[in-house]
Amino acid sequence: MKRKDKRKPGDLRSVEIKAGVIEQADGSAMVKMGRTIAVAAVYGPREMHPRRMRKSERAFLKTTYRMAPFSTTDRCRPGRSRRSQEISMVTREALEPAIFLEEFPKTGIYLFIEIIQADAGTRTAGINAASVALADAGIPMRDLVASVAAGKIGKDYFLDLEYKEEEETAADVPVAYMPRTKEITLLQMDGDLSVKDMKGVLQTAIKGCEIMYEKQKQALRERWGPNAADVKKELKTKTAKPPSGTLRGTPSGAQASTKTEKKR
Amino acid sequence: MKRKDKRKPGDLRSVEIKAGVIEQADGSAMVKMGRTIAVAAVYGPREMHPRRMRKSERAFLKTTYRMAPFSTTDRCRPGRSRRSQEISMVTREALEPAIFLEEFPKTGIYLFIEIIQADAGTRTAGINAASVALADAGIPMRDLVASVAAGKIGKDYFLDLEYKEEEETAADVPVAYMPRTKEITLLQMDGDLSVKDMKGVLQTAIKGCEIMYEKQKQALRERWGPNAADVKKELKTKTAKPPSGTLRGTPSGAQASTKTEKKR
Amino acid sequence: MKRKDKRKPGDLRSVEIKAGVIEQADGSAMVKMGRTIAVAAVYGPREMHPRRMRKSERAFLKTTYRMAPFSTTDRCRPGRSRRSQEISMVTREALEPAIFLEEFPKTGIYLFIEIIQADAGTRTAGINAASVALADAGIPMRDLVASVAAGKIGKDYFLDLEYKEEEETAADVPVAYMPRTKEITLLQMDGDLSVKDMKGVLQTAIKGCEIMYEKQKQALRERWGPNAADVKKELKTKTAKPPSGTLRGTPSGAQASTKTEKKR
Amino acid sequence: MIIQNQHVLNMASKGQRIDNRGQDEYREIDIERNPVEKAEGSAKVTLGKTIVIAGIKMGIGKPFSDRPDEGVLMVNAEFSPIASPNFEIGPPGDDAVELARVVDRGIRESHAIDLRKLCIEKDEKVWMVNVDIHIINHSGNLIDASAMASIAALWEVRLPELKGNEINYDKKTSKRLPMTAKPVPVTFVKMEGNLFMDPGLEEEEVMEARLTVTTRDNGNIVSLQKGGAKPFTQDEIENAFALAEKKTKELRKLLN
Amino acid sequence: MIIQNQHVLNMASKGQRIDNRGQDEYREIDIERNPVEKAEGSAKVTLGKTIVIAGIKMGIGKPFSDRPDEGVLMVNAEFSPIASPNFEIGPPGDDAVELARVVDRGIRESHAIDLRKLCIEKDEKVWMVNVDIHIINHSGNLIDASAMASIAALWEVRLPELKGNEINYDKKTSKRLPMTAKPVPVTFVKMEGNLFMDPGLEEEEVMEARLTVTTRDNGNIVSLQKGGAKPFTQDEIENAFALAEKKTKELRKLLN
Amino acid sequence: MIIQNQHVLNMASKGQRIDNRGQDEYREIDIERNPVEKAEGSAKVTLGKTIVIAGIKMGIGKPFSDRPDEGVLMVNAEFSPIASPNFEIGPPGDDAVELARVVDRGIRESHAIDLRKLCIEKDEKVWMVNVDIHIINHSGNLIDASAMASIAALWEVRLPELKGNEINYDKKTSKRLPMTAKPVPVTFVKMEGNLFMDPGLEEEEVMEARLTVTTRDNGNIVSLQKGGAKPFTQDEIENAFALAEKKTKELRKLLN
Repeated sequence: MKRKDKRKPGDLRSVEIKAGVIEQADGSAMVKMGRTIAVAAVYGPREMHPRRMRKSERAFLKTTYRMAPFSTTDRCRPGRSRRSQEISMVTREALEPAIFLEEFPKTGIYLFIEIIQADAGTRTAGINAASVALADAGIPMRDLVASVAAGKIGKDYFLDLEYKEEEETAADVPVAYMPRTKEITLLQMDGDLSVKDMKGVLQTAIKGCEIMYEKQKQALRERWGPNAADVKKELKTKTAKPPSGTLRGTPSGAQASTKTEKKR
Repeated sequence: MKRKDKRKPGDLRSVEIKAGVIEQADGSAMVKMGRTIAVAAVYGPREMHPRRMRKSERAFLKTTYRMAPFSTTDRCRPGRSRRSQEISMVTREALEPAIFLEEFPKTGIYLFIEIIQADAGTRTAGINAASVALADAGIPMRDLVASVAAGKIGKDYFLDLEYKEEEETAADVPVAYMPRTKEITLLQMDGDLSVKDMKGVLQTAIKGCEIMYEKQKQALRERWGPNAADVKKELKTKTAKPPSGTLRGTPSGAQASTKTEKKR
Repeated sequence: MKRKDKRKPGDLRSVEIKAGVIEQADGSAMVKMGRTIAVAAVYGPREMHPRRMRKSERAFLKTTYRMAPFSTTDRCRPGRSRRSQEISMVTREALEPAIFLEEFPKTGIYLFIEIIQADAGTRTAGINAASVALADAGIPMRDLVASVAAGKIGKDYFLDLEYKEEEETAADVPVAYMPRTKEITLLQMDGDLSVKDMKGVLQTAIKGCEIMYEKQKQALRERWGPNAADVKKELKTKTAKPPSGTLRGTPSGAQASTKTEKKR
Repeated sequence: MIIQNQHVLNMASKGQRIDNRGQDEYREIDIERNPVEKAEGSAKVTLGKTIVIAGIKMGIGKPFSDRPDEGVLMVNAEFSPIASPNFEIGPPGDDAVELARVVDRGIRESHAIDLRKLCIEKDEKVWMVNVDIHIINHSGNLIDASAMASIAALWEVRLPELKGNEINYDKKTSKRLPMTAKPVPVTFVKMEGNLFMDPGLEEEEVMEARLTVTTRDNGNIVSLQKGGAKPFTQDEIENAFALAEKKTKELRKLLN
Repeated sequence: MIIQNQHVLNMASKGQRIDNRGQDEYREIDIERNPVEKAEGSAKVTLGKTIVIAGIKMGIGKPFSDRPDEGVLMVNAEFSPIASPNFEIGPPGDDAVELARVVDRGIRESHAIDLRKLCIEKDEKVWMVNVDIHIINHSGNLIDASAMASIAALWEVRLPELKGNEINYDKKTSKRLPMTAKPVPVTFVKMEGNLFMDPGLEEEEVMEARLTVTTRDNGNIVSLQKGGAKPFTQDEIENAFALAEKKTKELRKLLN
Repeated sequence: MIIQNQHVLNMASKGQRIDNRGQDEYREIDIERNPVEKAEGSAKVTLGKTIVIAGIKMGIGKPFSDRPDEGVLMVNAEFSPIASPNFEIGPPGDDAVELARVVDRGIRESHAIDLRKLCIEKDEKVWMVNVDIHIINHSGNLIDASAMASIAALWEVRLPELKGNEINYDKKTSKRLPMTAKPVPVTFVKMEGNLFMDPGLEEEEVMEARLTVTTRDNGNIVSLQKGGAKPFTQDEIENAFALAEKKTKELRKLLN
């Protein structure tokens, strides 16, 4: 079956990822998936407020997902909605497994995700941006978290649905995944699928996460790798953050696995 | 004059009281007065938040009265209304005189009252439930507080008005009363009564409180008395709370009067 | 050009100022400018809440401007509006330059302005009342702040616009001014003026402030001067506050200038 | 502070008050009519040092569905922070809500306004009467001062002109509200077992219990409200009824 | 507390539970129909010590502009502070919002209510179905208890009489909601790598991850929700699908 | 921090700036048109490191009763916490409210939009113009960046198709807003008695006073806003008028 934008069922929409887009933040990233645009910024680890949310044995990942009023077809009113409250929570839970939170007891890591344009898949775009922003901030991570949704239209499993496809699909299944440990950190589903199809869609989404993962790593290399043009420019104007933490997050980094073994 | 439900003017509606209905709470009770259903739970004494509400010389009885959205004819929106705010306050003031608050300086006793079904007399049902819940929690009390409303229809003083009677009565007079000390802790009135009638209605309400009082004591005996089936069952599964405080609240308890004398 | 109420272009509306109108406050004043009525009260310096707004090197002037619901043509709903929030801020900034805030580090000076009747010029009336209230509270000040708006109707620069004039003026320019140091502490403008006219209107407003200033000083003399009837009456019933701080604020006070030199 | 409180109580135990008033004596009361011209009606009550302004704004709205042919009365009280170091900015606290509701019930239960006459079009359009109570200085007994200011303001109302669905607030007509009664509150506090009318601020701080008795013109009681953390005996309450009946005649004269 | 937590985990690592249940065993479930007569439909679910009441109130309103011919379903959950020392007063917290949204999606995605039949007048007037979930005691697994209470309550609804734009709540008709399905949730937690159904409160406190699988009558999955700060493997999730498929048949019987 | 602040002030006292700009020199300005296709119009302004997006969403609504034949302009600014470690979640703070109101006044007072042409049906139906300002990175001078982004976005608007009372957002027409002017703000700060245009974040932290002068195409002033805790002299203000008049011509070119 053909898709309206001529993608194959297993294709992602066009993806663009850029790390380090917000000067004020400790780490940041912008992710475009088709027309959907998400920006994420990380501040911290720093003192956790309010005090009662402080965890004695680990950092708290304070996560806020929001949509710009002009990001949607109908203007969406600023302020917290029940939808954004839930997405903030599942986004936090999607990322926590990847972070060595125990290295920063009592602190808060503040993660803000803003949707600049919404065209399906905003929570997955937000998680992808957040994951890169956390790495960009030098927060030590077990792995990057990659996120893509999948669905079923007709008899095919379709990856990374766009807005018009969301209306036709038998189900919408956003998944977040850590490719190195092969673990699922986000799984939601709305729709109507047999168990067999459900497994097929899940398998499709996981494959999409693996593709996304490569693009996230590429963006971090462009920002912090030996040939990163930006870094050189940055170094002149401000004290560069050591990207050590980021390296731990990449699967090639031996440091990352050692860390993981030690901590687990 | 006959009442729609065939009660005599001085009759209460059918009353059902059950102590210890909420496992998580330190004390709890359910009260049905006709179709009106109130549930009360007590947590504490425990640390008082926010700090600025802490009283150096006594416990603070933080009282919250609320209605379930489905409790009323028209759905009532969750959240605080001016009515519920006022009832929370007068309920607190109706109960404070009965509690040895001075035994727990700086702490908070948290009292929550939920109206599950509203059919007139919700504040009196709430106070009755709260009083039993406080005793169930082992909070030391001078007496139980009993509460019933009265009114005047035609020439008669009617006790414990139901919803349809509330529309016909010349006045609605909710009263809370401590039978042992013969003191009035709640008195409100809306309507139009001569001073003579006002006295008659007040006298009627007080008699109603005395009847209610016996039913409250009965409920506590069923929960904590020597033959309480529930208690035995409870003892197996969790550490039973010593019901000593409760006993002080019953008029038969010598301990209660001693306490009162010492403290006053 | 004649004005509807027969004032000359450079005339203020009828002005009435009274200091010490609220017994509970540390300082207070009522100002009438035509039909506009503002009341201001000052509490403090006292402990600053919340703590995070405390300034280590000076007092914080917490300023709240509000309108009574019945003060306007259409009832204005109680609670903060964006307009009142902005006016609270510019009012604070209009007054801060006049106060020796550095004498009271870490404290809060609480200033409340209530508009009882709104008929144009409420922010200027509020600043005038606040300034007198601060002096009445004995807060040490470099100078009183006087405030008047000006505009342009036809070819004339008009002082202290009333409600109906506000609809005709080419611009509304509220100004606050410290006459002794000749400094401008508030300047806003809405309208459409050439630079030349803008200068003319500003000059007009400054002249108005100088007139207002004399009336403010007069009100303080009536309250605290040697012939103040009120003070004598006050002294009998409560411990009078030493009006020393106030004196510093008057241009005749040598103490004020010394202070200024030392502090700057 | 504590010494002051003890002093108030010591005097109270002998039936005396720190300002030498009798137990059933009010502080000086002054009622100024229409201090706020922009309101459809207003009144400023000065009760000793306590100052309260009540302002009435009329509006047009839909009736409540269970009273399709009646105007709507809304009473709102704000404890403005200008009036006391203890008042805070924010949504009305317990005391402000109680104050508004007690004033509201006095007006409503005495049928002081004939709300049926405020219906413009059944089910669709009725007058809304907004009573806003503004506390300027809090020196005790806000309930009595606010209730008197509100009823005085209501009697002063001149309705604005109505043009279709819009109110022309700039044109006041000579029409008044359909007023029928002047409910008057009398507030007592109990200190050391004695009852005192019109409590001052220092008395409210130490009072054991509070009772407001609101009566209408014929002496009937239309509203009661007990406050405070201690109880009353039945005798004390019946005694208050009798004392209120007398005092209310005196206070009602101020409203004429 | 920490010793208790460790104990739960030690048993879990051996596939055991502190109340001796099997990994796929629910606590005792009781469903009481219509405990609240004022609601159009209601149900009280007792799941072990957990107690939840769901009440349905019908209303009339405008349809959403993108669904002009469909009734409106709204699910709301409140974690009333009577139910747990950890619940606070205020707007719904993350857990309450997630609970409401998971219940909502189960009902919506299974098309349990045929919303098109709730249209009264296209673009203008449709029935609103308010599902309010009230937690009375929180002893674990609120999702399953709430979803079952909600669907049971919906099946009990008797529509009130409609008169023009007004609902006469005092007259219930014999008409029911156009119900078509009974979606049933099965919630698992993962502890020490093992899966357990129907977590108790002590288990929720130490669980690594949570998964709710909601199926409709034919066994199809209509909603999934993962929770918790740790991941699942693909195998674990597929295993959960299989276990849920079995258990759901048993639970669905309780709703008949 | 304090050393940094002192350094900024030391340079300012000599008329110098830490990034070597002249007193009347802006940082590099880039305006990207329509970065957000879902908005009816949008613009992203990069001013040095400061990044602001303004998006316009059109709606349909009732006019204000005192302007029955005019469309409605609403400007809203959010200091999103992504943009600065000092921004917090919650209702707009003082700075955000001031920002929105200053931008609003510039547009309104210059009559940049002919609101009368946005009336669809008098008294009943007009276009609503929602300007939402979103701060992406805060590196100083949000007012100028936001005002320029807003006016650029307004000039880009393509109205969506109107079908009765509903807007079909998926179909944009070729119709534009009735734009008439390009108001341009110039913001100064005073440090050590000298005036500097386009303050950076480090300069805003130590500035004594701030003045924004907004002019329309013919050079007339349409809006002024003073900020900051210190005063200006009359000379300083008149000097700012003259400097703004010059600079505004340069800035206006960027909007063409």
